[in-house]
Amino acid sequence: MSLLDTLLRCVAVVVVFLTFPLIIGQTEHKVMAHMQGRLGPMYAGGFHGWAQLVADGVKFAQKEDVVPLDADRRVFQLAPAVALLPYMLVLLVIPVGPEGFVGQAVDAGLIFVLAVMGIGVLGSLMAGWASANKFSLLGGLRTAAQLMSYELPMLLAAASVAMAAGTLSLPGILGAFHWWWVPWQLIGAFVFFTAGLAELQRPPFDMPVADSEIIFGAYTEYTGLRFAFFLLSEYAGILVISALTAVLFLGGWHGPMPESLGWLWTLLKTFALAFVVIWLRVTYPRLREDQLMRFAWTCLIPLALLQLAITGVVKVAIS
Amino acid sequence: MHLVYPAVLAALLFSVGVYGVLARRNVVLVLMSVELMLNAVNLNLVAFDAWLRDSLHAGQALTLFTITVAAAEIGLGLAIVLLVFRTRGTADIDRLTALGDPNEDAPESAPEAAVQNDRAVA
Amino acid sequence: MSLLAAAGSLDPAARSFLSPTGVEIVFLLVGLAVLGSAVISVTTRQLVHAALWLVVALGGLAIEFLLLTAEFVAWVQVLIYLGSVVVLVLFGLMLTKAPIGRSPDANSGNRWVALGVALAAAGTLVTLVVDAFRTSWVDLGAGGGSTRVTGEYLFRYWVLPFEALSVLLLAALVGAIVLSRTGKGRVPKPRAGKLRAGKPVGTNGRAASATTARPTASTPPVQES
Amino acid sequence: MNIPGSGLAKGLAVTLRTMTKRSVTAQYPEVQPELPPRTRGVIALLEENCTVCMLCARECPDWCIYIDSHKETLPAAEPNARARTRNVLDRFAIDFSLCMYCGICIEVCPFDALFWSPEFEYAETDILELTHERDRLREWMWTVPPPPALDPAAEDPKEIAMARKAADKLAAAAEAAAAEAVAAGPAGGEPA
Repeated sequence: MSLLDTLLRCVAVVVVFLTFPLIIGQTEHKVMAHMQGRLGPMYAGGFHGWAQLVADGVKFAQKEDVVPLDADRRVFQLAPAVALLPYMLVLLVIPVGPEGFVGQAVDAGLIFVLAVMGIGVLGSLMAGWASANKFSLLGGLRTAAQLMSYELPMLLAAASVAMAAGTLSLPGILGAFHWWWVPWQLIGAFVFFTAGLAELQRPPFDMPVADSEIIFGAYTEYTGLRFAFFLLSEYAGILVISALTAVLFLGGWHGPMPESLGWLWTLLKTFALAFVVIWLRVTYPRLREDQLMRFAWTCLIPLALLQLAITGVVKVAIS
Repeated sequence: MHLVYPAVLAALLFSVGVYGVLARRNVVLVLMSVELMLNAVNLNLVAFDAWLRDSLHAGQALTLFTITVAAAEIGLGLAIVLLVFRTRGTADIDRLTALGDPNEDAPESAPEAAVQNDRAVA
Repeated sequence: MSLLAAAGSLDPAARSFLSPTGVEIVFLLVGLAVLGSAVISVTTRQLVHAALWLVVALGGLAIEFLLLTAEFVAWVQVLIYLGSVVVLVLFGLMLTKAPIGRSPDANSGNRWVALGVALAAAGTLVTLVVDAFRTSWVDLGAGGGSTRVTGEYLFRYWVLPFEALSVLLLAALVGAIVLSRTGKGRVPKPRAGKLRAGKPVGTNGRAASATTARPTASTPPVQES
Repeated sequence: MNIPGSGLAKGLAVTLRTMTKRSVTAQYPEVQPELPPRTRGVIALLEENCTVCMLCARECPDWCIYIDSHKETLPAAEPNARARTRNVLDRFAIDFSLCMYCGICIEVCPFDALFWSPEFEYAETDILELTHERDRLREWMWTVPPPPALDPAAEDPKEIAMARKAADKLAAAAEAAAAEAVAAGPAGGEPA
């Protein structure tokens, strides 16, 4: 792999990282609006407000960067970057199409993805603690508790796929994919996607940022670009979770078309799942904190274990 | 790669961990120092595994086991710390001397005793 | 990992400390960062900063594992240490009310003794290690720690310890749950502030529950944190 | 019957269905609203019909109509006739900060000089500027829609009904006369 090639791949990943979350965000604006009988942004950019998020970015850039007096300055300022960067690293290893259409193939890609996504939590924790605000601290604590609880079912569901494919490499998993994996891993897909939603703190699992009770959780004190970074990390998270679910459970580039168009399938599945994320946000009310924990420990984890058992049985049966 | 580099790094890290365990008063910080020491051991294990080219990969396997044990340890340790904090209102090991012998309850010996307790827990 | 393979195949004549390979330079730089952040982590008086510097140290160690070709171990390190252990530690620090800024009682009085012990340990260990392994050379072959290799040795030769570990984890899980459960009336309510002076520990829980049971008693009710 | 999760699915269906329907948001400044007929927006003045009878100003419950006028003497049209006086409107203003849109002025106007206009974009930044003078009121006259067509099944207006009745009567009388003439003709011829 030459230097130019590496450079190109990195640039491509950065471009994807900077544009796709915006597309998802704009989709959320519009889809949410229409699901509520509204129109959503209509002015910025002319045609149906397509440039709304660009305008938002400009607005964020103009705002004053406020750091509370009692806050821990350095940690406070560093937190958005810690929250944002892991998702970029994860995007690097998600395969889009067959034959090396991936930023960087990692041997233990699945573990890498889950490990690096776990670091993103630190950003919320740092923000929550460093803001010198009790709501932020509560948000940070809730984030930590929620993330610790939902990491387990997510890992178990991912382990089921790894078990089925016999490899941890993401392209390897896709290489071993057959269409009947979708029904086979259906429970796992549900668990993974739901736990992923909870990891992202998306509604209905948005207890840590529940705006009606603890303002905006860990991000309460943030303004301007740093706040924008947190928002961007949320949407990048949607992208990553959707792409991962598509790759692990829906067969990524596999589809009824020539393989050269595989990347189209990946994108299609990713955006369909992103739409589901938005759809769920509009439809369901927020879970209470105890309901949240109970759901993780008494519903998702047993389901994930069941999926593991099913995977094991089928695997033994077909081999 | 020279084996000395990872070995020396591990030795230094371990010493830093020792300092942390001995010098810290907050229980959580002591636990963190224990983690540092465990990691120094892990580094050694991995380095020697690579050096010996062990066909069983005992070093890496043991590293994985150590990491798992460390995770279990920190979970239990923090549960204990939180319980202590809830009942006693402090996470300061110099003041958790209730199990010590009252005749020897000199302030200098307190941290070591608590560290001993902590080790036993870990 | 082609770089590592190249490093492993260097001939012995080039193995001088004065002409380090690329991997060694990276290892040294990352090692310095790890050591520095570890030192800050055990000396800083700001509790949460200590945990965050620990993150840097542990993350650096993951990179060191990568350089030593233990790829799987490195990712597990990131997953478990950075993703869970440090988050738990931060969680614990927040729950025990870590303040922003310096806490005066982070270090105990025997810092100098501790420093002495640590320096002595460092001196002894480093002398020993340098003396023993001065000429040892690690041949870093690629794939020594890939997932396939890891899986093979873990489930071919180390199955029994692996299973034993699962029992240990289960025990730890149960233990943590038992410890953090607040039974009805048995475990006293959380309270902040100072120790109750002159009260033996054994009766502490009972005393607290007695006060919560009879709020009209002469002892003031327990303050909630 | 009650499958677990059916409620969740139902919720998803509701939002999806709403998404496929037209949204109810009005794009107001770009797209003008479709107002129903007889919308009460502002009151428009057809100056030419106004005779300064002052009825509207007097009937207005909150006295928001200001009228100034003077008399003009018209020279006599014919040599023997008297010179006539005529009221000339100098000022006709409605203070829309007071107006409560009751429409009494429009009802009482005997000469059809006041109309409801559907115009509603007359907001001002100063409350004093809400007193609109007659040129503005005259401009609004152009926005007044034609009166809605009568219901085909409705009764005729009174004038028309009365006129028709009179006409019918006349016609009937003429017919009767004609019939009488016809009847009298042969009768008169016989004796002759």
